Amino acid sequence: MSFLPYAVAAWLFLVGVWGIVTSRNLIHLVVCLTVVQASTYIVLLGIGYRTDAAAPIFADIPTSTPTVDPVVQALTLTDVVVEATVVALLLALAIQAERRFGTLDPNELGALRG
Amino acid sequence: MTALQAVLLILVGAGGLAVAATRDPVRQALVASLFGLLLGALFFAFQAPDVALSQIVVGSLALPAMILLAIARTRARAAADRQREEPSE
Amino acid sequence: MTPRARLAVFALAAVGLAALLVWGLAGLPRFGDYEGRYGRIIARDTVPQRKATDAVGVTTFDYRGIDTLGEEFILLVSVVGVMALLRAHREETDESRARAQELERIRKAPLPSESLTLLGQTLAPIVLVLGIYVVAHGHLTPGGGFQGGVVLAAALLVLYLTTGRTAFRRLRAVAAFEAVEALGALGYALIGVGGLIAGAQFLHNFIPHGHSGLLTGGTVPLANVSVGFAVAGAIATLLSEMLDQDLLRSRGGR
Amino acid sequence: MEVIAPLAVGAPLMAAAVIAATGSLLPRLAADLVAVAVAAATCVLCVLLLAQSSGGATVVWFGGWHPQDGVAIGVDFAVDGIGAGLAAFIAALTTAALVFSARFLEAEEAHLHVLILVFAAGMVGFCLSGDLFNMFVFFELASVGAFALAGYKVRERQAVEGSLNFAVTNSIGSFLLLTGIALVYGRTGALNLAQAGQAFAHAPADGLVVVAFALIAAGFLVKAAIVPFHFWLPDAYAVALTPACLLFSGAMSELGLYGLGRVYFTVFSGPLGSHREALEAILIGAGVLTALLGATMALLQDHLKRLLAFATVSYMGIFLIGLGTLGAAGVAATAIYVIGDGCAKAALFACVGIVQHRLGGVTQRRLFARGLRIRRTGALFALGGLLLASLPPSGPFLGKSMLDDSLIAANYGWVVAVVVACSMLTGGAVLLAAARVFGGLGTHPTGDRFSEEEGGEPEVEGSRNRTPAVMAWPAVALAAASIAVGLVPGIDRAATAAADRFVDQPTYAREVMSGQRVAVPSVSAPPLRAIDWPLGVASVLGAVGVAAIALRRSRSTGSLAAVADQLDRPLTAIRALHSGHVGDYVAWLVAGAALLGGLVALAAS
Repeated sequence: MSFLPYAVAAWLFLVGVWGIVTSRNLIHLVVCLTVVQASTYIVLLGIGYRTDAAAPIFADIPTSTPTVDPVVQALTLTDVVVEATVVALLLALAIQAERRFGTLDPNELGALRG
Repeated sequence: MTALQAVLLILVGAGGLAVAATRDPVRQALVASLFGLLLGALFFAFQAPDVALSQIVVGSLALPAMILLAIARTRARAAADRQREEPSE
Repeated sequence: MTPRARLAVFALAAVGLAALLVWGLAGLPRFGDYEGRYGRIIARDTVPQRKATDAVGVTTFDYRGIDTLGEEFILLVSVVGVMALLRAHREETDESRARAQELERIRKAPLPSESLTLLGQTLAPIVLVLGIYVVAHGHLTPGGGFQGGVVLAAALLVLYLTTGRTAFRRLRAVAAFEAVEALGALGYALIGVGGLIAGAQFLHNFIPHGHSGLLTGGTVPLANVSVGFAVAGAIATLLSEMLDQDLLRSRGGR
Repeated sequence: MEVIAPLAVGAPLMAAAVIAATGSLLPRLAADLVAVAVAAATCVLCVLLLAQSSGGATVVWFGGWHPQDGVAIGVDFAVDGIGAGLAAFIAALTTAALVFSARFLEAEEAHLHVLILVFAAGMVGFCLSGDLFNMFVFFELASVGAFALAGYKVRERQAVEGSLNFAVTNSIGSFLLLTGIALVYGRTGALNLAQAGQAFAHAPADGLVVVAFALIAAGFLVKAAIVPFHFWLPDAYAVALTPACLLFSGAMSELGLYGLGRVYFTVFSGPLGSHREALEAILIGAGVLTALLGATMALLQDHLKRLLAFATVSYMGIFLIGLGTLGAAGVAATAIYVIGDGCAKAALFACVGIVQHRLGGVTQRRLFARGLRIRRTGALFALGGLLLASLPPSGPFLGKSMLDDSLIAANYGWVVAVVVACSMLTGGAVLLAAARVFGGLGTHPTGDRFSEEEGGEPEVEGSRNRTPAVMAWPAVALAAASIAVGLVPGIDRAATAAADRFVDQPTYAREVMSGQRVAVPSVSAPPLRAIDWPLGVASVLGAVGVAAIALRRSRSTGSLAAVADQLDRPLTAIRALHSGHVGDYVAWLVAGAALLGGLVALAAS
């Protein structure tokens, strides 16, 4: 049972990549990438979790309260923002791809070969 | 691990599959928004409220909005092309 | 490769990667048993050292502030990148005539109805205040520059959508959003330089840390505000870059 | 107070923010001047750091958060000779690229300046950082800038497709890298390289260590375009704006290998050091495969930028061979080779940029014999080919010779043959193109089923009848720099001393964690072996020979043609694998990661 978070993370990684490999639509492909990235959030936050500990925010709790790891949360925050930016860029590229090729299907792009 | 965490984890796992398996982009954007909410809920359950808030505003609002706008843009263009091919004026 | 061959390669590889991930992740401490000292030191020291109460916010903006500097500029580069990538839509020569017609049509199009404008003008200040609140309390409670910044972006967009969008205003608005983002990122970097000017290291927290309440954490709230600007500007630019063209097109197509 | 290292990253970032904020208000010339001045200043700062590095690593703790009780609280820059040297090289290339782009049409609203400056700052930060997650952040900063630069010419279909392939594959690589970093943090509680290295120093190579290393290595090798992670590179480099190409092929790919070396030596050399020989075999094997594939593909290309992109792939393989010896001699050789070869490739890309401006094309079939009227560019291009073939006594020659020597010393003598063959083939590919385009030799090449679409959209404003000075001078300067690297007295000694420190985990950890600078002892670099000079001459002659044979191939009959026909089918199959399909590339990427993990697991068992 305690392996569940990591199993879910590995599952999300593979499911997301499966979606990318089999995608027939670039926008669909980009969204699948966010699933892959979600796997990294779960790994990071799962590592820093401590049973029965509080969130690392001492607004209403005494400073001696055991808390979960604040570092991984800071890292995940950064990670979330990185996701948004990469997705925005990829969406802009997908829009241009549709414009240049008249399709969003990766199977029909193919201006680059060999 | 609490029961809530376990349930949310399983839901997130299923949600990820649903996002990847939904091939129609518009429906996928909505599923992805729901997936973002589930992730946010999971992060609350992991005692990470800062990340949860971020995930909710980015993953279930800003990103789906961008995705829908991108879809609308590509579709509008396709529609405009069709119109150009069948001149109505 | 044919789709079938691609799937076969992937399936084989995925089995291997899954085995690898499971093997590696199994070496981690059991879920819930993490005992790393780094996080515990930070959780212990945040309040005594900085008087602020959100250890995550203080980690993001003080202990590991340089990561956030990089992140602000990731936002900047993606905003500039998206604008550069979508610019051809604006300039395409074979479309310039159609484009001029569209602009003309939009200029003549009626402004949003009064009730919509009223709704926006009521809604925007509320969202704006909410965003400012979330940003301002980032060092105390969950939330901060990122979360509040996205909320602020929503407010900016509501204002922009409901108070009319002539082509002229649109160009101005996007340029302003981009400038807000760049100035936010610049502000964060200048906080870092402030540490140098104060005679200490880059990103040194050179402002008195206060005792309790909003005016604690030294530079942390200031960093939160810069990030709030940067994120609000970035998200507003990204959304309006994608949004406006779409409106133009569906109007033009009708 | 340490000012130089933070400003080396901060200055270009702040300049970029100012340019972005002023946007269209800023006159073009002002944006050019600011960007070039800041890039040059960054280069000076990095050179100062390099000069300091002989006295030991420069360690900066941001925010003044020094380690407490052996735990790093904050994030540090730990600048040693290799890191500072690579950063200085990046800043110098950036300066050249910005000068080169001064006449580019598509720089309205100064977007191009912002992208290049931020991209460069990300790469410099990556070189200086001493923290795993901070390295990831700067890696992403550089990557996102690079995605935008690769797709900058949005009107060309190939640019859009190449940039998409680049962004999707490299993002997945980043997630692998981040997962590996998370594993290290979960085990050691440290993100700091030095602290994690101390925690791992006496640890066994168990599952977590093996997988963490494999994931981090896979993430970096995607950027370094090592087979089978390499597919995206030719797609992206062949279509990017020329100034971006200078930076991509000269510096960005190399960063992946730098990251791999940095993380291996500071963090993983403890647990994996006892399995070093098997690990060497894996890395050198992958390097050999990459070098051969890149060189072969380069020879088959019609598109000049794609040709240079595959030459880059080949050289990434050669550099991985150098790093793969996992010793100081190999690292020193690679460091010099990277700079010598990076300048040469950047000069070649600059030449193609000039060709594109003057002749309006980038494929050999279109440009055949049309380069006769730009002989000076042709001469420079051919010189670049000779440099790739390690023309003595240039920088690439010195690097290659040191690499050959280190391979012989590490009992990998047979790999020397691969290195020589690849420098012959890549140099030959460039000379072949030079002969066709600038000399009109051989027969007019025709397209085949792999032929690229022509993407010669004009990039530069101004008359097509002359080459702007801002384009010509960077090209000349880069080629001159490539030669000069081989002539600077004592450069081999300095590189060897810096490499000794680069591979020294205990000293690195001590300098970072206890703040004690340890001066780098001066060493004497072993003199080149007697065989190096004949090998250098042989590879230059070989390159000329390869070009000559390829020129004659269509006319020749007899045994040579028969051999060529035999090769035709396997070559076609290999070329067909480079399908341009992002799904294919991702499938190969996952396969590569799984394979690498399996091999490292075998090595550590």
